[in-house]
Amino acid sequence: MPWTRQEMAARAAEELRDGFYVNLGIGIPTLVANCVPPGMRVQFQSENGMLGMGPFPYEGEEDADLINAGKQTITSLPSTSYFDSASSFGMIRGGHIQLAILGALQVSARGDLANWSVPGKMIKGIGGAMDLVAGVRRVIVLMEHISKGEIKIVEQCSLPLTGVEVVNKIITDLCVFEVGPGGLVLTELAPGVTEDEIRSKTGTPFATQLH
Amino acid sequence: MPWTRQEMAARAAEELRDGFYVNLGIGIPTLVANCVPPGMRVQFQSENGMLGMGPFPYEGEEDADLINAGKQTITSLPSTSYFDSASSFGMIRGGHIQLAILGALQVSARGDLANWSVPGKMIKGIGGAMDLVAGVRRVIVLMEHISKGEIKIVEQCSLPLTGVEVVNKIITDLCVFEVGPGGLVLTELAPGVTEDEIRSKTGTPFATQLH
Amino acid sequence: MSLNKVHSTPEAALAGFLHDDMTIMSGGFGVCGIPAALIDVILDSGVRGLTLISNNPGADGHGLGKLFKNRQVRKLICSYAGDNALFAQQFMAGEVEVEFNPQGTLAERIRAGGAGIPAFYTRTGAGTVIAEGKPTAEFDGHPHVLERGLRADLALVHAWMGDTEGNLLYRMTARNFNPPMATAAEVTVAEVETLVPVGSFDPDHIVTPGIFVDRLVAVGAINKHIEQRTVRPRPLAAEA
Amino acid sequence: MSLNKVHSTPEAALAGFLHDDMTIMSGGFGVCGIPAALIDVILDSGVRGLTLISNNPGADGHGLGKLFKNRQVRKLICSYAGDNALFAQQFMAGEVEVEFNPQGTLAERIRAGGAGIPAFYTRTGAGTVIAEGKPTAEFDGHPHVLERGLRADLALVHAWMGDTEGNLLYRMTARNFNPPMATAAEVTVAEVETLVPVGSFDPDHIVTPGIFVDRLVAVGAINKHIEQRTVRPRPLAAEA
Repeated sequence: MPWTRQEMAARAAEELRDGFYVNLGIGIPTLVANCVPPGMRVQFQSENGMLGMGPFPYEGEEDADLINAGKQTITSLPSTSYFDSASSFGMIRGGHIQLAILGALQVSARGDLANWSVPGKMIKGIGGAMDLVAGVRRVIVLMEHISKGEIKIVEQCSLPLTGVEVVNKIITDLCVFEVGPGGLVLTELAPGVTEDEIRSKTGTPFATQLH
Repeated sequence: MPWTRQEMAARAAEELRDGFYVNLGIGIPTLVANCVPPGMRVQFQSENGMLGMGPFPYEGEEDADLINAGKQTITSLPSTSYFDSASSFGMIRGGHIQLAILGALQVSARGDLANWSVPGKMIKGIGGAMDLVAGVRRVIVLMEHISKGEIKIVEQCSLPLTGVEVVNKIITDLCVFEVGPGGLVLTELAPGVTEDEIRSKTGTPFATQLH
Repeated sequence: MSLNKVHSTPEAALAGFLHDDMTIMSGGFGVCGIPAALIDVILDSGVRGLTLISNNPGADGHGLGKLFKNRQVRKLICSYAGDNALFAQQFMAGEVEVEFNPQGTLAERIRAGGAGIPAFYTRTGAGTVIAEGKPTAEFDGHPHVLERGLRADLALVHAWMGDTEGNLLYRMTARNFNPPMATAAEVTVAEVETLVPVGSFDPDHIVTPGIFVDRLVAVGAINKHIEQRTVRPRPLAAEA
Repeated sequence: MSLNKVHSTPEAALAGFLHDDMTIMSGGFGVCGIPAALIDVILDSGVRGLTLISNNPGADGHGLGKLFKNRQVRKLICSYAGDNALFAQQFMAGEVEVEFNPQGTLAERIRAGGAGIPAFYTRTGAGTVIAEGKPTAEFDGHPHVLERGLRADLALVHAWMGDTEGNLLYRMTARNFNPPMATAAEVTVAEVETLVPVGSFDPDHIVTPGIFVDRLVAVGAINKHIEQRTVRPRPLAAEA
């Protein structure tokens, strides 16, 4: 049985460590914020210029001046600081953020990531993804294993790249892959999911070291 | 009769314009701050991280946290802002300061400036001078015409350069030179000083357009 | 450069600065912290052939979106354009040229433009379409791309408070691209929600020193648009 | 990375971080805003062969000057060294290696090191001895020099106030090199005059966000040295 989106987020949250500064992409990664283990102190960065992102506001308390990188209304925390976009990406590019958890369109066996454009479709833009994968020390992709029948974990990305050899781990609804120097290593399976099923839904060979 | 240091500063102050942001070097240039015409609004930048530099404090009111680039105790003004050194030199290098008035060891006919080191003597360092001449829109040298008998306005600087073709005007105790595309142009003489005296104390030919 | 930087209307604050085919930087992220009143003056002025530098093209009917609707824009330099349907239509039809930048590269290019740095190397975009046609070099074992500083004829910024010297404070995430843009244009005009006398601010708190601001105008607490209104249920126990 | 960044003494704040031949950045301009208490820990530790990155070598008997006196320094990367006689003596005797940078280039190299920019072009120093041995390129009709980002093993900063999250505020011109240095080292340790609980600061006023600070220690309002005590006469009328 595949992991639900909540279970995927919970699995990704196991990668958090006490004191980490973390950037979460839009989509499933946003759910990770709700899965921080009690007692662990993690600060979320929003690349539009905020460190210490709080939860959504109570209805009626939305503030147009306080949004996250997905343009959603949010709140501050006692630890919050604000800064400009150049400083924010200095923080990202300079390696000060320990972990980024991002969505993907395609990931390759060597950790190449494609998550910003599909030829023939309207290009929405790049946003902060290229900077995040270039600068953040550890990048985890959190996504559905396949999308509308199409294989997303591939030998070589066919879509325009966001970054080359940047992904350290892939967490899907079916399994977890480490991206090692020799390619992908399957380390976990969702309950009831078989290695054969992963093989049939993955476009590149992989090693297996389940634990 | 040569201009006094005060008169030199007053002559340099004629280069100020309403609304200017100005950086003054150490030595005679510092005196220009006391010569701002009444009603004119000029803000002085101190490259250690301050815009809107005030006068020296009253005795007993010195604050170790408030110094200028010459490490002298100073005061703030209602318009003052503080910023870090990288921002301060971004301001300088980015062309946001209209005028710098600096001292010099040598100035050449094409506006090369040498003001930081003398071979054989202890090198004190560069400080902010190279950044100022590279970034500030207009650079005026304010100095004694000769120093201990040695000629300072020369055909080619023999001392290590601070910047190449950066000086726009030279004000000394004897005269004023514009630095034009064809070399120096003598535009003013101190009272009783002759063109011949300037010629004898200047190491490069110059044109004359007194006004 | 004028002694009195304060103007009484957005029109007066921009008087003499607008012309066809100019390059304009505009602060804001989405429609958060955008100079809405100043953008309206550009709309009314009718200047055309504009090159806009902004993280986003605004929203349909909001901010820069109005200038696209009015066909005043020739080119957009941005990082993300996805949420504006009208802009998307003009882009796909080839009516507007678009240059996409990684968001951090865009911010750094603007910061560099304002700080006298004509070019810098960044790892962002190395090995991607972003690097095509640009010089590359290896540093610390990784390929890097040479990116150019970015400047404009005019920068429009929105600040929370300003004093009569042009010192500016921003509010929360409405800060975003405004401070770097304030440094990177021949002329910078700021709209502020509240104008105060010089000396009102703690000088340690000032984000944009007045040296970067040529003119400013007070526009009040204008009606701000929210693109994604996300809320959570108020816990019953909290209802006192 | 530890949950509790606050340490009770300067020694504890630096415990485990000091070793021979390391590179240390130290904030301050002259002796204004220097991390004096942390420098004393380095003195007492006796580590040697240090490369120091600082605008100045401190003064005789003050700040980094103590480390030169104790012969702990192999190399100084600075912009100006003129006012320290003991340092001058060691420099002229070839006992200490010195790399002079234009002050703005030094500040920008540190800012770049912290912001993931490995190299940038600047007009500063073009055509001078500073450009020797460095790549140059022409931009906008002027020659520019390629300068490298600068990082250290350890950055020491002095701040006016800090909260338990490591957010820092600075006071007046004691800010100087401290904020960029806080971003540019593997480990950053801050001494603050006053430590306050997290949430005490207006988040719009924070200059150094806590992400850049690994450890901090409160050192009180230490006795600060003034290098040039310049004053003006108090007008008689002002004596109430």
